[in-house]
Amino acid sequence: MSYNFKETMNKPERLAPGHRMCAGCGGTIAVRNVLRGLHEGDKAVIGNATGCLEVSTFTYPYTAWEDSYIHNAFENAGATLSGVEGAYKALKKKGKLDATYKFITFGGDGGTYDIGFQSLSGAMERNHDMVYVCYDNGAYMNTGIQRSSATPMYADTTTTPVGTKSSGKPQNRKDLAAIIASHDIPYVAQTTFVQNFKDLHIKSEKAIYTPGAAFLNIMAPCPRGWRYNTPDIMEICKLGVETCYWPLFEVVNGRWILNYEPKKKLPIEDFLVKQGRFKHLFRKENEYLIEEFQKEVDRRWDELVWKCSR
Amino acid sequence: MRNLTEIRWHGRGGQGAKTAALLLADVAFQTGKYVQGFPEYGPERMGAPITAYNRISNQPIRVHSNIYDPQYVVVVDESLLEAVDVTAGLKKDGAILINTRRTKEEILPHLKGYEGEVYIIDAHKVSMATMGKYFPNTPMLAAIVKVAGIMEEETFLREMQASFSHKFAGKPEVIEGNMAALKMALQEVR
Amino acid sequence: MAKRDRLSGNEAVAIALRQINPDVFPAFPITPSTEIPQYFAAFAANGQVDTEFIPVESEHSSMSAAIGASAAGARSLTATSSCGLAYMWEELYIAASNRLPLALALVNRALSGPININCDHSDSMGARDSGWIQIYAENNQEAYDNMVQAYRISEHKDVRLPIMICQDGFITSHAVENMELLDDEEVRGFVGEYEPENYLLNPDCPMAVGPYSITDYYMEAKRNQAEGMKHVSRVVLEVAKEFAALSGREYGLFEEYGMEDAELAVVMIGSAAGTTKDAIDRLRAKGEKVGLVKIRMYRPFPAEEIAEALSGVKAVAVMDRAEGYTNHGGPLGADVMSALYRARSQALAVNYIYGLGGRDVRVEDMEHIFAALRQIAEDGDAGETYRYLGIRE
Amino acid sequence: MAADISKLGVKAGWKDLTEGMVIPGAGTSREFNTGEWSTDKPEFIEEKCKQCLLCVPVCPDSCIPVADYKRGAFDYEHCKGCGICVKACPFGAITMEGVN
Repeated sequence: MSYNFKETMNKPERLAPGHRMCAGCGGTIAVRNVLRGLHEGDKAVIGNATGCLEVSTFTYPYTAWEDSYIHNAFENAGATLSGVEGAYKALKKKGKLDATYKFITFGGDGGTYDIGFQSLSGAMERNHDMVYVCYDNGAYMNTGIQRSSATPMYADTTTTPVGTKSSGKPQNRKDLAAIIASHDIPYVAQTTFVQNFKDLHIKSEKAIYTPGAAFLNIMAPCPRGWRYNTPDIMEICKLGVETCYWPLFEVVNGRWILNYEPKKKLPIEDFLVKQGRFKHLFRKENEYLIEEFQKEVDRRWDELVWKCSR
Repeated sequence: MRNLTEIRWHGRGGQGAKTAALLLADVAFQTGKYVQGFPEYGPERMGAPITAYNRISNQPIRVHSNIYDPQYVVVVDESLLEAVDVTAGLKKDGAILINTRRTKEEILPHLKGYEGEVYIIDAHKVSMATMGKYFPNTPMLAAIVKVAGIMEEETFLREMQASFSHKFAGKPEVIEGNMAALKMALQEVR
Repeated sequence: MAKRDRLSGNEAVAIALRQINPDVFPAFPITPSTEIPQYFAAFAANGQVDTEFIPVESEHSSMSAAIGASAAGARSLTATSSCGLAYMWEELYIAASNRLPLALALVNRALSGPININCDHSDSMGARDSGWIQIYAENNQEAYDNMVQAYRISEHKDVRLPIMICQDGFITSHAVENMELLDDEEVRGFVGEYEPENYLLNPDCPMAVGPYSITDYYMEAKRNQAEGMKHVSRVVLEVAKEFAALSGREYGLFEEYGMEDAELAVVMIGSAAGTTKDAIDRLRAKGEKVGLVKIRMYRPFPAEEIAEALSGVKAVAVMDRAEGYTNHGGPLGADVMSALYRARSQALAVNYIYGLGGRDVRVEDMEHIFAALRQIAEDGDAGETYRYLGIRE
Repeated sequence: MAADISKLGVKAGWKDLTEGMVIPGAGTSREFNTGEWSTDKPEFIEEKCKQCLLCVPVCPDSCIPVADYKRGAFDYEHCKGCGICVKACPFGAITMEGVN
């Protein structure tokens, strides 16, 4: 698969304007660019877990989707698309359908890491020919910035508020991409908005066109929940990658591949300082928390490098 | 034969009492009867006492309750005589059939004064002699067919041959053993 | 040509499904419905159907996948019992509000807790207001026949609503009984091809399903959904008529037994109705004017027709195989009594809770109910209207 | 076959709603104007544009149309004025008040 940025940009738009996501939303940036992975002429059915994306892109009677779209509930996007893909196989088998369809489902981290985890795990284990895309903004943004198991340590959320006895979320975030990779499915990748989207575009196309189950974990910043200056989204994503907080990697048929290694790994402060949800870490008395955060980033990065070097 | 025959089976999970009840329903169905065969379900596993039922009639059967006043009781495992009130509700003009190595005289004191007819069969002996393994349900099925006069022996054997041939199509030795067990059981029950 | 057979209720439903050859069947095991997907998986494994059988990881997912498949344009279904139905609760509402034709083979079992695997109707009764059509069976024959008729009702263009085909756990699901099967070709001809109007996999027109609805639309959306329910009775009867022509077996919204001149009647659902018929025969032999209304279609509820059927009775006992915790009875009791009230009935009505968690119902129990009704009619007073059958005090 | 959503305004009666609230068709959100959500809008300075298209993928609102490998004018009917594109342009061809 040769990659050409301008060709990718010249493809027809598959997410129409007029949806009601926030100005500067990272979620729809993720969606638009994942859908660029579809080949022209191929049809798709898009699934979607309940969340910001769903309530904003299909507010009756306005759908922003140019493809067939199904929202079912919060916790079952994996199972719902399993059924749609099953229907495709059945109709093909019975000679009732000629067209080629691809199956892509989107969920936020709430619908993916947490309440939809079982449904996702089941769909992946059954190896349905579909891509599950998590646009990970690290909290339940739709309901007002509550913590999820994707929320990074020490983040200030409405259910892990910073207080006199609390420094934000006490726990680490779940490493979902690794968990899904442990399902031994054909393709797992993690990416975000860097390198002019080359990494994301290539991984999306691979995920969509790899037969069997595929999972994409995309860091998609939320200006409201992360409390940063909206136009800075690309810079934040870059810092996520350059600090090794959000590494770019793939797991292809069980083989771990590191896609990018910063020439000079930046300190985690550079990523945290841009975001209001970590503001409390920059008080003098909380410096040790940043050290803790850095230790965890380092530990995970080392483990990833080790996995990818095998 | 009376219009409605009601049979209650007592066995232990894993001995095939439920299967025997379903087989009895099956074979009676083949002779044009209306049948019911159903187990009483619980969470029990291997070894626990279980109950199964049969209704066999010339008329359609509509009742969906368990059987409380059976005409016949089949006890697939004699150790149940102590554990379960096997003669509960059993009609005086009915009969109880027990799988035992003991004699009728030895068994009678364990039947709580039951006044009806008592039949015994050593299903262990029959099973080991014919199949080389202990499957009490096959001999017990033949025995109850005879005791309750469900059908002619010939018809019964013919139907069972057909049923086994269908069920164990690729295993002629299994069919042979089972058929031998049925035939021997018809002789052995007393 | 009809074929005589003897099958368990689960086997009968599985055979109906094999004959229908649906497109997608996601399933998760739960006692006592487990055998249905088991039998079906064997049919799929042996190429007797070309269904996509999807063994999912939970009931929530089985219903979710069935919804996805139905929206995609496939004929789909699942099977479950008890807690499995409870686990798919949210999805029941979604299937109905999306107006998706879809079948659920429900084998009724008590809901936890305490955990219990035996029959009562607490599972489906709880789902009675979810927007599903509910059809119940007395015996294996009816479970089979109802399954064969299910898609014709569910997919009808005036209906397009999911349908629950219910039978009593263990009592019919695991009991072998005589019945008649239709030929495979007859069933396929009767059920016909599924031709949805809008569906996800329509290459000519994409579709979006499952919107967010702002308040401005929500109430109208619900009214629009209710419209589908209004056509169900007519369609059920039309389909039953065609089915009778094929099978010789007649079905209505409910069955009346001994109701022509009945003064005392029982209204009930499910397998205990057969037991009640035996009790009625015994009492009629003694000259008592007793009868039964056995409800086949519980949702939508044929209120006017039932009130009409009960118009001549002096006393009626409505039998609920589920608690309602209303302090005044169960769901069927509430429905029947409200139907009687609307019809300005003078009948004295009582509501019994019975048969919970597999508690057996004997012919004698039903004779006891009629005896109680006789007393009520003589006294001209219903007395306590919220009663339990055979409860130990 | 596609739904005529012009008939599905908030005053529509229940009989007029689509069955099951499905929308046959696609992209009907174009009829919904999100451009009024903000007053600040990015300005496209065509002379400075090198048609690198780097602004295109960063738009959360699909408001930078591309045809024949060239970007066109902003879709102000839907642009919410987030300003991400301003920072994505390496050539200063997009400006917006308050965004550098």
